[in-house]
Amino acid sequence: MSFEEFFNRHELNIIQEKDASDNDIWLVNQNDLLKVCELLKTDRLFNYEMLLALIGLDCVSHFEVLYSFYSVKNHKKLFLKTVLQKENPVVESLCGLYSSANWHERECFDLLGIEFLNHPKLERILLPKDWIGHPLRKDYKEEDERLSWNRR
Amino acid sequence: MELIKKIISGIIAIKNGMEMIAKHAFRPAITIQYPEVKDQFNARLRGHIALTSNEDGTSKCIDCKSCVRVCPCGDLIKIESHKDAEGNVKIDKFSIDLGRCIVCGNCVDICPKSALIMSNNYELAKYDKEDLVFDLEDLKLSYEETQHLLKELEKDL
Amino acid sequence: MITEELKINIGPQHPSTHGVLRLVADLDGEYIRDIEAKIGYLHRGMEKLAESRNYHQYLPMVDRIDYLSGFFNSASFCYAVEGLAGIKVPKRAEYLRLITMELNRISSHLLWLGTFLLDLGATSPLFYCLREREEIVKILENLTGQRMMYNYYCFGGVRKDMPDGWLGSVRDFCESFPAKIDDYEKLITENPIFLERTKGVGVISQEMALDFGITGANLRASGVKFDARKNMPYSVYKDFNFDIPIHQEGDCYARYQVRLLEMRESCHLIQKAITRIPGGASEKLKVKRTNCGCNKPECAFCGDETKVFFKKTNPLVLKIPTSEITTFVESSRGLSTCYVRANGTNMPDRVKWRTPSFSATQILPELCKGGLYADIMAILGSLDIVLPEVDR
Amino acid sequence: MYDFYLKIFKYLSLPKLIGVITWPVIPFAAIAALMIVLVLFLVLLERKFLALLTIRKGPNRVGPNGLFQTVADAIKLLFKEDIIPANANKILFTIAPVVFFFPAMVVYGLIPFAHNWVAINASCGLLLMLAISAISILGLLSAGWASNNKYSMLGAMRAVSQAISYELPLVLSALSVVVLSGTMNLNKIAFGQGNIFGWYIFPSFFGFVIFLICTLAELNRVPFDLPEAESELVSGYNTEYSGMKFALFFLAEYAALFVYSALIVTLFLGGYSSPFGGYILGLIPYIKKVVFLEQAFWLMSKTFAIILLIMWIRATLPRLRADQLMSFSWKFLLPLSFLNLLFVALFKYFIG
Repeated sequence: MSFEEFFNRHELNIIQEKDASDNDIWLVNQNDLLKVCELLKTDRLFNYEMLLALIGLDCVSHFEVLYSFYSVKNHKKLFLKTVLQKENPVVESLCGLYSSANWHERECFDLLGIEFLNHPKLERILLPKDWIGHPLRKDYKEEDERLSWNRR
Repeated sequence: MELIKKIISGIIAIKNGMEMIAKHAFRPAITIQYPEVKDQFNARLRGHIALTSNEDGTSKCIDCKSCVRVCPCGDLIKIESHKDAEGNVKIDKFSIDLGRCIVCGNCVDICPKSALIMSNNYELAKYDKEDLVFDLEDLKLSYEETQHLLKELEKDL
Repeated sequence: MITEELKINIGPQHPSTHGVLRLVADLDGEYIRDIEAKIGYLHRGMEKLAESRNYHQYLPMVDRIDYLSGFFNSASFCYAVEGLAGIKVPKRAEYLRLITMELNRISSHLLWLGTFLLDLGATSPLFYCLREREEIVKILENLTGQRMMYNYYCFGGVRKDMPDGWLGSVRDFCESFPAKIDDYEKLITENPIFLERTKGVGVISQEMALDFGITGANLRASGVKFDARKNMPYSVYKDFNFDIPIHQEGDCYARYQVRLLEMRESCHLIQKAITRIPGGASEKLKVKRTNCGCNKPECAFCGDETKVFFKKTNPLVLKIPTSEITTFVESSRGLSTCYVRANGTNMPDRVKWRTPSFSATQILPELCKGGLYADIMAILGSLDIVLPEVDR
Repeated sequence: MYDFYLKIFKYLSLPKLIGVITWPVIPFAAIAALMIVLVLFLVLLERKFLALLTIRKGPNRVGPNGLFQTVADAIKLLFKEDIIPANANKILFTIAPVVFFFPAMVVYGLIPFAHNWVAINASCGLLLMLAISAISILGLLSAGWASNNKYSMLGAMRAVSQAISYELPLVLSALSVVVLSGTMNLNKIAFGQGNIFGWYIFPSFFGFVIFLICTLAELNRVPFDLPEAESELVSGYNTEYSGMKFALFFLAEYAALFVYSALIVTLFLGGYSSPFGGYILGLIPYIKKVVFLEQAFWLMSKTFAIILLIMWIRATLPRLRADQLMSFSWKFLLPLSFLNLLFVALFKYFIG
């Protein structure tokens, strides 16, 4: 069963993209994300039981989150992407499905300010707790007075 | 019975380990007494950046600023130059802040005239941060040194 | 009896946290009730740095993400840029990459072995391991010019061909190295105290490992046969037939055994690669090249396959059209992923590193809970975490 | 000798009382001097020997081949600032190193260096020795507690539990020697063993092994160095100590190393007596009196053999875990030492 059939069967609206090394990237609606992941993880054919990485992207007009999964059973990898709006980037957390999502999502929140719903502990992880702003956003400016020593 | 077997195998393992340690007592020490004895390096060793020179002692640099553009540390290479009457580029000022240099060798690779080279001098400890800003005189190698280094490098290209 | 819990701060400065990891532990006597890992003390903003640098400027920094195995991250980034820009890498350069990466894997595992045993309290293996590591470092230094921050790979190949006699020194090392591993095994593997300290300690079950995204030797010690070298082939690993050692137990002892087997396997792999490298040793190749001189691309001695990529890609010209790529490289600690998104300029739009140590640190509190205080060091040591890689 | 000493006072027209009072002090002064030199040498020996085993060179900068390295270290420690943490219990913090140091010093007086060359010839010397050396654990406890540091506290707790649980097998295996020799006087124990065939290691081999293991535990050395496990507890009970106080801890540890090794030799390996029965110096008529020199040589060489063995073990083994340490002592060593005692008693009854 191919991905198209699989997604059609579950009546999911999914767009296919390609990256430079010819891997498929499946564009998922952010409301469907949790459902898709759950299906992909529990389905016996696909069984994507490993969340390798969670990559937050700032595309100026919108945010994107790229998930990469891996199935140890089939030795196949899978990329899912979801688009979030600029003003209020909120996406469902995958912590319930994958424990590894916990820190990856915290990192994404820390550096890009993307919020994850139902995350057990959404705090800054790499930067100090009192850091102002989210550094990997394209419109980020270092305005913290305390960092003045940093500018030479 | 299990316990006795475990004890015996443990004793044998400890004996083996102690034997192996004792064997090392008769191997020569690998310590290099650094300031007196120095390790041997080949010419590829990336020491600090140096400027090569022509036979007349001038620099080969043509102030193209390629090295500035590939430097990962930003603005640590500073070059100033003027053109003389014949249109040749004369370098007035060339300084590298070696305190911030990460010795990656990017500038040497990109240099179109091989004006830059990695010297084999890695002993750069100074008492003052300011002393690490090397200017033209500190960086420039003599013609003989340049030729020697280039010859060594060419040997294994 | 309920007693007051002792809250203890392990790190960020502590002899055995392998850098600047901070663990906040609640102790009940010697037993750990709760533990929390806090990271970020070594955050250098590697991903932010990429935004203001072009591809060439960023390349030397990549080595510093994991300073013990710099080649892997470097390779990961190089494959990403090569994939984006469509640069083909000559065979000989790929073989050189493979040999250097495997050497680096051995050196990284050696340092791990030494420090792991130091964490357990045995001092002398550290010196023996560092002696062997010094040999590798010397070999790599002769090739690249530096001991740790190699900056040897460039887009489209490697920077320089090997010097004369280099292949011979690698061969000598590979011949003498298995005997050295036997020595370590004699000292450690059967040692009753070592067995007591590691067997059944910090068990990662198969489900747990997959759930937490553990990769590399830690995953293979839990019985999952997953290795990016086999399953997502890159470089010339496809040409080689090598074993992936696995163990089923998933405890510290299994991780130790898997790493030792991996070192042996890497050693074999290097020996095979040496015999198969296109063009052979540089001293012979030079002679053949001068004798041949045909400069045809299909020639065995001076063609594309054996010519190391010398052409300099100009950093100002290397502009990559808008596209994205993810590369997977099996580093010495696990699956190292590099995501690069180009935007048409000479600078990357976004670079994201997925590092194996990040996931391994995440699982640490789960493993330590309920154990003894001394187990923290055994587990932390066996997971092979390198903190700059966690914080990036 | 005593009369000669008093004559000096008479000659100098000093009151005789001073002589009477100072006479017993002389052996202690001699032993104190011996101990300081020994400890400095032991530290150097350990560093050099470990360097030899781990293919390094060890200290080789101060003096010929690094001979004065420890002297330089000691001088450095003397001149260092003496830091007392702000929230520490100052009195206990200051007393602790002294409490740790003095038992190690006192027990030197109980070691018979040659026949009848012992500062305190107590009739129950063995008991006294074990009792006094057990005091030093109080120093560790107060050091760990007074430092107001959690690592120190944990280290001290480990040290106390370890010392208590290893004291029992230690005493029981020492008891086997008492059974064999029928006396607690260390001088008589050493004298009673005679040549190599009379050594108590043979009837009481397990006693020897248990005693050695317990000694390692009492000395906090690898594989039982949990109280100061540097990869776990930074430096354990002496984390907060600096300067001379740290030096006292350090010196006392090495002093104890020598004393315990000498005790092992005295109990199991014939003490000062020659393994061949006779003495070379004893054969020559005129210098018969200096036979004690040869006896001291035998004691020293055997003691250093034991010390080197302990250092060798240090280079080989990793560290045990706290619970394994406890179970090893209570579940394995203690029953074994009882069995050993029983065996030795039977041996004595039927054969000896």
